[in-house]
Amino acid sequence: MKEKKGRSLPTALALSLLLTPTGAVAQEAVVADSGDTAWMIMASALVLFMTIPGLSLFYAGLVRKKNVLSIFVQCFAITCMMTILWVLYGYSIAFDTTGMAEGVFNARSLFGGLGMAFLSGVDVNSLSGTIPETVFLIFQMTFAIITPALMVGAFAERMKFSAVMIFAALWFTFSYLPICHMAWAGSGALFHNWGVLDFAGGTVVHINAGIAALIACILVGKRSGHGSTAMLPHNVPFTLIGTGMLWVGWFGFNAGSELAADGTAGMAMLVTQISTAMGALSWMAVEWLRSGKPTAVGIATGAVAGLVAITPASGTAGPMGALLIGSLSGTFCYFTATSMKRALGYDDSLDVFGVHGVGGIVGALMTGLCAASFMGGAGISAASVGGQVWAQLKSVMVTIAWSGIVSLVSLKLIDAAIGLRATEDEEVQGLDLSHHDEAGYRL
Amino acid sequence: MKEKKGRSLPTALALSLLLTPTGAVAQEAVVADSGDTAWMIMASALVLFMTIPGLSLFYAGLVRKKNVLSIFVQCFAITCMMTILWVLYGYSIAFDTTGMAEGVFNARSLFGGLGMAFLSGVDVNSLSGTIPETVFLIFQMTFAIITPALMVGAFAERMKFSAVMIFAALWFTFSYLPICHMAWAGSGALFHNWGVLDFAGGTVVHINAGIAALIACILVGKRSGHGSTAMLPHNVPFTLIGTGMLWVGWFGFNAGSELAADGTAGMAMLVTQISTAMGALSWMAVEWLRSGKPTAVGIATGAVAGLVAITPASGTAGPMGALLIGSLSGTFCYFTATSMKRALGYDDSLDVFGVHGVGGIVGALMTGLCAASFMGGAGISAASVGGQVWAQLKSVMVTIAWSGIVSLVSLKLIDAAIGLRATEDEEVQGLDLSHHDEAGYRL
Amino acid sequence: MKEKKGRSLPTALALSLLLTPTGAVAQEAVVADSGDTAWMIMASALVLFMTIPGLSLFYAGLVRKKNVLSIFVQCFAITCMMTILWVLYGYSIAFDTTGMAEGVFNARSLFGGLGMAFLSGVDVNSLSGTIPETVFLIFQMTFAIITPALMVGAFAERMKFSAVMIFAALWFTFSYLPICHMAWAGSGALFHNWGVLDFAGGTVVHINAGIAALIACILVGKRSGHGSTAMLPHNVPFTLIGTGMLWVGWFGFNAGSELAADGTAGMAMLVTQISTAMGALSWMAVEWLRSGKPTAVGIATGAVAGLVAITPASGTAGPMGALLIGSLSGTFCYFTATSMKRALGYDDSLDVFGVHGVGGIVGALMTGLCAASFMGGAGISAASVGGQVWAQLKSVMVTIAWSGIVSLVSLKLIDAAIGLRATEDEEVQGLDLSHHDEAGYRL
Amino acid sequence: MKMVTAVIKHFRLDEVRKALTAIGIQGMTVVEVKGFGRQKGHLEVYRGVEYEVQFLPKIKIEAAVPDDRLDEVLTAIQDSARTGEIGDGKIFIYPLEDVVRIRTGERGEAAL
Amino acid sequence: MKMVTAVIKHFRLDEVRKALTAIGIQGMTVVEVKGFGRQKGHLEVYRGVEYEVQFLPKIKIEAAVPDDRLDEVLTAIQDSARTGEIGDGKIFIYPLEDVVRIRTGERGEAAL
Amino acid sequence: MKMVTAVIKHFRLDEVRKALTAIGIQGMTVVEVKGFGRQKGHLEVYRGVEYEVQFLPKIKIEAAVPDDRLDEVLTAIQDSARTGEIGDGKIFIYPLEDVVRIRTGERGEAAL
Ligand SMILES: Nc1ncnc2c1ncn2[C@@H]1O[C@H](COP(=O)(O)OP(=O)(O)O)[C@@H](O)[C@H]1O
Ligand SMILES: Nc1ncnc2c1ncn2[C@@H]1O[C@H](COP(=O)(O)OP(=O)(O)O)[C@@H](O)[C@H]1O
Ligand SMILES: Nc1ncnc2c1ncn2[C@@H]1O[C@H](COP(=O)(O)OP(=O)(O)O)[C@@H](O)[C@H]1O
Repeated sequence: MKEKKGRSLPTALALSLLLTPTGAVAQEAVVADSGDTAWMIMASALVLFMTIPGLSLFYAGLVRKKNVLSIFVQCFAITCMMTILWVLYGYSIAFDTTGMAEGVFNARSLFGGLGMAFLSGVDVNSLSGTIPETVFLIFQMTFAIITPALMVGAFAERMKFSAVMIFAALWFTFSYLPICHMAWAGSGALFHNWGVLDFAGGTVVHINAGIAALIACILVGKRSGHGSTAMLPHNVPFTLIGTGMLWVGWFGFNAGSELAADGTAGMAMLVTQISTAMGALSWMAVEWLRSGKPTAVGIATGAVAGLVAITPASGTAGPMGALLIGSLSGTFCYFTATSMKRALGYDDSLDVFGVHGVGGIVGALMTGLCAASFMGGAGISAASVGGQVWAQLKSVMVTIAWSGIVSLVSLKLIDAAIGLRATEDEEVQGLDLSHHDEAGYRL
Repeated sequence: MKEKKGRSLPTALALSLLLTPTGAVAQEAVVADSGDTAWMIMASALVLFMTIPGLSLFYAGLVRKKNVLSIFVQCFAITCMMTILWVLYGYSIAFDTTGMAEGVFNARSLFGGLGMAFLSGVDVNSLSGTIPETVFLIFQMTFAIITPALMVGAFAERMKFSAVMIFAALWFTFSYLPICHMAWAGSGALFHNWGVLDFAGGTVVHINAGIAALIACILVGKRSGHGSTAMLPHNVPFTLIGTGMLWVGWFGFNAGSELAADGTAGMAMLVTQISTAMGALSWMAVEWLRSGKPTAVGIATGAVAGLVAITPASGTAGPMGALLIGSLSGTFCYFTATSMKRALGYDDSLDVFGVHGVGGIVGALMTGLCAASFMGGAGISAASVGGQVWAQLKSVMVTIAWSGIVSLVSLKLIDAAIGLRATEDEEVQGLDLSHHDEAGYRL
Repeated sequence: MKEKKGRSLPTALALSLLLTPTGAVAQEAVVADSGDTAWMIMASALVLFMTIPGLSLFYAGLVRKKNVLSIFVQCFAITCMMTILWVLYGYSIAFDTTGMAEGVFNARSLFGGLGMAFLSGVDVNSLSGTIPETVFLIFQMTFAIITPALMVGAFAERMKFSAVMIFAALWFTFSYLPICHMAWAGSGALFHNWGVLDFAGGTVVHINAGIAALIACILVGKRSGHGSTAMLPHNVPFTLIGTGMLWVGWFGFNAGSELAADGTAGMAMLVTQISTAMGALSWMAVEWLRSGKPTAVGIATGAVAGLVAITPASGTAGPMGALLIGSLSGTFCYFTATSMKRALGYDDSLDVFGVHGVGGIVGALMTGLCAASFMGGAGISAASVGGQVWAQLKSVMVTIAWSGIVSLVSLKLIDAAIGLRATEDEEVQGLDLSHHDEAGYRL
Repeated sequence: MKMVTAVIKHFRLDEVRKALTAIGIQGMTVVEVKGFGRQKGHLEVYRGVEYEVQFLPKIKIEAAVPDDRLDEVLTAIQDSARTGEIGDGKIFIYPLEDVVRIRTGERGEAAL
Repeated sequence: MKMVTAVIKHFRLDEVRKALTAIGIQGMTVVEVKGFGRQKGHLEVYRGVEYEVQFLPKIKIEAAVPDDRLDEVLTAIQDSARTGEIGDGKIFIYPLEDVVRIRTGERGEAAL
Repeated sequence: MKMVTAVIKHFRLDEVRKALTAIGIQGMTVVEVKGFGRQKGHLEVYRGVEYEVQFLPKIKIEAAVPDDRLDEVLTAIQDSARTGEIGDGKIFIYPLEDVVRIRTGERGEAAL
C-alpha cells in the first residue's frame, strides 16, 4: 500500500526513463531488502552525524570563545525538539498523501494531513519501498533536524536561547514541513506536479533554511561591535573537523536520498565528491588570487558550498555536471560571503545565507541544466532543458517567498512576545555564561 | 549448527510471538545475508567508535586539563586489552553454549566453557545466523570493550594506571563475561530462563558497569580537594562532540543488537532516537526550572541517560514507551547526579553510577512495562506485564549483587597488592604528567 | 564484462583455493548485490573519513600550535585535488586493463592506458563485480586520497604549500598510480604476475608513501631549531581523536578491500582489530619498560603501526598471524621512530617513514608467512611460504625503488622551479599565519 | 614616570581602553590574570559537589605615564572600570625609572 | 607599601595562597608565566629528537602589602613555596607608591 | 637592583633570550601579553566585515639585574629585539628593593 515516498522523479522524466523499472520494482517490493535497509540505517546515522557533532563543530569553531557552548546547546536542543515534533505531527504533515492525486492542485499539494500523527499506522512491519517505514521516517527526520539547525549560524552570538527554540519550532511547522511536502510527497504535490528535480533537498533544506537565516539575522540585528571589533573564529580546527564530518555525512544525505543501495546511489556519491572538491578548489583559487593566501576557513566553506549546490542535482547530474556545479557554487558563494555581504551590511554571522541560500539557488537552477544528456546527466533531452530550468526556478521562487514570509511573521510574533535578543550585557559576557551558566574551556 | 546467538527473546514472548518465524529463519539461514552482514560490520564499527573516540572525548572533556590524557590512555588501553582477552577466552566464556539446555539451571547458566577459547572453530566460513561468525564476535567484542571503559569516569583523576588496567581485566573476566552469558547465551542461560528482556545491554552493560563504578569510586576514595576545590570540565566542546558520537554510535549498539537489517532494527533505531531526545529535553527542563539555566553538560548528560535507559527496551518498546523511558531516565538521573550524590557524598567524578547505573535500572524495569501491547510495544499481554517486570527486577538484583561483589573483591585484592591510588603529589600534578609523561596541550 | 577489479589474489592461491567460487560468482554477478553495495558505500565513506578529519586530526595535534591549520589545509587540498585527478586520468591509469594478459609482462603491467580517462564508459548501470562501478571507483579514489596525504606528516611545519601541492600531484601520477596498477589491476599486472599478496595496500599505500616521505623530509631539510628547540605536540587529544577515527575508518580500508560483505570481510575486520590492539600494547609495553611511562602519543602511534602492518595481510592472515604482525610492527616502529631516527638524524616530523614505511615493510613480508595454513591463514602450504615471502620481498623492493626515484626527481624539479621550503621567517612565524593568513585558535 | 597597573573586571577592558585613549594615552599592555581578593569565598555547586570559588578571572592593564598625567589617568581608569560592586579591582602605582623605545632607542617620556 | 612578587612552582600555589591568607593578606593576583633560570638546560628527548628545556611553567603571585607586614609575608611565602630543589623560584620586592581601590576610591594602605 | 621589563614581538623571544644569556644574565620570567600601542588601528576585513585590530600579541620579559649591568642589558635587549618596524616594543626599568631566592633564603644581588 505504501509507496516509496520521498524521492519521486518528475513525471516527464519518470515516464520517459524510469517508470517501467520503478513500477516493476515497486510491485515486487512487498518485502524489505536487507542491503537497502542496511544502507538506509547507515545513511540516517550519517545525516544525524552531520548535525551532532558535524554542523555543531563547524559553527562552534567559527564563533568567539564565549559563545561556543551556545552553538552546541542550540544544535543539540533543536535535534531533540525536532525529533519529538517529527514524531508527533511532522512526519504526517510532510508525508501523508491522503487526498493527493497526480497533477491535481489542492490544499494537499501544500501540506499533508494529520492521519499519521503520532506515527499512527507505523509498526515494525510497515514498509516504505524496500525498507522498513521506520527507517524511512528516521532518514527524513534527520533532514528535519539539520535544516533548522543550519539557521543557527546566522543569528549566532546574540539571539536569546528561548527565542531560538520557539522560532525553530514555528518555522519547522510552517515552512519546513510544507516545502518538504511540496517537493517530496509524490503525486499531487506542488513541485512534483511541476516536474521539479530536487533529489536531496536544494529547496527543502538549503534555500529554505538560507532565506530564513537571512531574514532572521536582519531582524535580530547585528552583533554589538559588528564592523569595529574583530569577531574571528576561536577554534578553526573545530571548523575543519566539522567540515570533514559534514562532507562524509553528506554521502548519507545525497546517496541516501536514493533510498536504496544501487547505481544511482553510487552515482550520487560520486557527483557529491566531485562537486565538493571543486567547490573547495574554486573558493581556494579565487581567494588565493584575490587576497594572496588561501585560508583554512575558506577551503572549508568552499567545500560546503560545493556540497550544498550538488544536493538537488545529485540524483540526476553526471560527473561533468558536478565539476560545473561545484565550481560555480564555490565562486558565487565566495563573492556573496565577502563582497556582497559587505556591500549590503547585514550580519549573517557564519554565512548561512551566503552558503546555503546562494549555493542552494545555484544548485537548484543548475540541476535543470545538468540533468540533460549532453551534460552527462540522467537524461532529459536538450529540448526540455529550458522547461526544466523554468520548473526549477518556480520552485526556488516559491521556497524563497514561503520561507521568507513564515520567518518574518514568526520572528515578529516572537519579538513582540518575548524579544529576540539577548541583552547587551549578556552578549558582551557571552551567551555561554549568560544563558548556559558554563564556560567552554578551562585550559 | 550455530544458532543465532546473543539476542534471544524470553521464552514466553518467543513462544507466543516469534518462535515460529525465528525457528524458520534459523533453519533457512545456512547462507549469509550480505545486507545483514553489511549492517553488522557497520554496527560493530559504530560501537567501537563509541569508545574511541566517543566515550573518551565525552569523559576527557569533563576532567581537569591535567588529566585529559589519562582518560584517553585508559580508554585506549582498555580497548586493546579487551580485544585480546576477548579473543583469548572472553568470547568463549560468554557464548559457548556447551552443556546448556532450555530451562535448565546449572553452572553453564552462569558462564560458558572454554571450548571456543582462542577462537577455536571460528573461520572465514563460520556463520552466526545470517552473518559471518567473525562479525558476530567482533560486534560482541565492541560491547566487551565499552563496558569496562565506562567505569573509567567514576575513578577518574586519581586511580593509578596499572590498577585501572588490572581492575578492568579482573572485572571483565568475573563480572562482564558471566552477566553477558546469563543474558545472551540463549537457552539455558539464567536470564534467558527467567524470560528477562535485555535487547542491547541494560544489565550486561549499564547496570553492570554502573555498580562497579560506584564501588570503585568509593573504594578509591574522593579526589583530593573534593568538596572545596572546583573540579570543572576543562573542555566542554569535547564532551559535546563525544555526546554526538555516542548518540550516533548507539544506533549500532541498539539497532545492531537485532543482528540483522530489518524492521526490528529500524524500530530499535527509532525508539533510541526518541528516548534520547526525551532524556535530553527532560534533563534540560528540570535544570532550567531548578537552577534557572540549561547547561550544555546537562543536555549532553540527559541525552546519555536517555540512551542508556532505552538500551534494554530497544527491541521491544514502541515510540510511546520510548517517550516515557527517556523522560523518566533524564529526570531520575538528574536527581541522582545532583541531589542524591550530594546527600551521600561519594565522588563519582563523571557520574557513571548516576547515569549508567540509575539509567540502566530505570530502563531495565521499564522494559517490562513498555513491551506490553497497550504501550505500543512488541507484544506481551497486559496480564503478563507484572511477571515481566518481576523477571526484569530479578535480573537487575542479580547484576547489582554480582558486579558489586566482584568489584569489591577485585579492588581489595589490587589495593593489597599494588595500591589503587596515585600518590597525593601525582594527583596534584595531574595524571598526564605523573603517569604518562605528557601534557595534553601547548596552546 | 567488467571483472571484479582490484583485489585479485595471487594466481597460485587463487587456483588452489578460490578460483572456482570466485569464477562462479563472477559469472553470476551480472546484477549488483545491494548488501555488498551498502557495505562498499560505507567503506568508501569510512576511508574518506580517515583522511578528513581522521588523519588531519592525528597530524594536526602533533605539530606546534602555529602550524595546525597548515596540516588541515594540506590534507583537505590534497583530498580535493586527488578527487579531480582521479576522475580525469587516475582511475584509468590505475585500472584500465586493456592490453594486459595473465602472466605477460609488458608496459601495461606497470600502468594502464587512458581508455577510461574522464571516467569514459562509467555510467549509473556499470558494474564492477557485484557493486556499481561508481562505488568501486570512489572506494579506490579514497585510497588515492589518503596516500599522498600520509606524506604531509614528514615535511610538516616547513614545506611551502604550493610545493606540497605540486609534489602531491607529480608523485600521485608517477608513483601512486603505477604501483596501484601493478598490485591491483589483475591479470598481467606486475605484482599479480609474481603472486604478491597485498590485500589492502601495504605496498601501494604504506611503503609507497613512507619512502616518499623519507626522501621528502631529507630533501626539504630539517625544521629550523631541530635538535635544540622542543617541538612537542600542541594538542594531544586531537591526535587521539584522530587515532580513533583512523582505527574505525580502517575497517573500511581493510574489510572494504574485499569489495563485498562476506566472511572474508569479517575476517579482515577481526585481524585488523587484533593487530591494532597488539601494535598499541607492544609499543606501550616497550615504552613503559624503556622510559618508565607509557605515553598517550605512544599508544596512538603503536595502534597506527598495527593498522599499517596488517593492511596487506588482512585478507589472508588469521587471528594468530594478526597477533604476531601487530606485536612486531609496534616494536619495530617504536625503535625506528626513536633510536634509529636519532642515530640517522633525519627530521621525519611526525614519523611517517617510521610508521608507514617500516610498518608497511614488516607487514608486507609477514603477509607471506601469515597466509600459511599453519599460521591460521587463508591457506598457502608450508612449502610455498618461502616463495611467497620472496614474492613479497620483490614487490617491496620495486616499491621502494620506484617511489624513491619518483620522489627524488619530482622534488629536485620542484626545488629548481619554485623552491621547496618556506622562508626562515615564515617558518618561525608559523605556516598558519604566513601561508594561510589565519590563526588556529583564539582561546 | 609612573607605571599604573590596574586589575579590573574582564568585561570592563574595552571601556578602560577607550577612556585611556580618550585622554591621549598611547600605549598599554594587557594580561589575563586570576584575582584573589575580598570578592572571594562564595560557594558554588557543580553536579552536587560544593566548591569555593577562589580565583576569579581578571584583566591587568599596565600603562606607563608621565608623572603629570597620573591623576588624570587614575580618574579615567576609576570611572571606566567601576561597576560599584565588590571585585571592581585595584590600581597599583609603581615608580618607573626609565623607558626605552626599542625601535628608536628614545628614552624617558619621549619613549612613551 | 611594597609589591611582593613571587615566581613559584605551579603546584605550590595552593600552599602559598593558604599561607598568605593565614597571616591576613586579603588579596593577590596570579598569572601564569614561563621561567628561565638556573633550573634550566636539561636535555630531553622526544621521539628520538633532543631538545633543551628552556622555559618552565611557573606561577607569579603579586601581593601588595603594607611596609610593616613585609617580613612576615616574605617568610610565609618562603616557607610555603620551598621544596628545597632548584627552581623553587624568587621573590622580588618593588616599591609601591600608591594603591587605589576602584570601587570606593580609597587610597594607600586603606585600599589594600 | 633594577627590574628590566621588555615588551617585545613574539618571534624575537628566542633572540632576546640568547642575547641575555650571552652576557651572563641567568634568569628571566616570560609572560604572554596583549599590546596596545602606536602599532594599532589598522583595519582588517574578515569575511566582508571590517574591524580594527586593537590588541596585538606580545611577549613580556622580566629580568632582575644588578645596577651595574643595566646598560649592558638594555643594549642587549635593544639589539636583539629590534626589527626596525613599528611595534618593536618598549623597555621599562623599575627600581627593585630586594630579591629573595626561595630555596636558600639568599637576598639581594646574591639571589639573582
Ligand atoms: N593586596 C593585593 N595585591 C595584589 N592584588 C590584589 C590585592 N588585593 C586585591 N588584588 C586584586 O584586585 C582584585 C579585586 O580585589 P577585591 O578585593 O576582590 O575587590 P575590591 O578591590 O573591589 O574590594 C583581586 O581579584 C586581585 O586580583
Ligand atoms: N633575574 C631574574 N629575573 C626575573 N626572573 C628570574 C630571574 N632569575 C630567576 N627568575 C625566575 O625564577 C625562577 C626560578 O629560578 P631558578 O634560577 O630556576 O631557581 P632558584 O631560584 O631556585 O635557583 C625562574 O624560572 C624564573 O622565572
Ligand atoms: N605607555 C605604555 N605603557 C605600557 N605598555 C606600553 C606603552 N606603550 C607601548 N606599550 C607596549 O609596547 C608595545 C609596542 O609599542 P608601540 O607603540 O606599538 O611600538 P613602538 O614602541 O615600536 O613605537 C605595545 O604593544 C604595548 O604592549
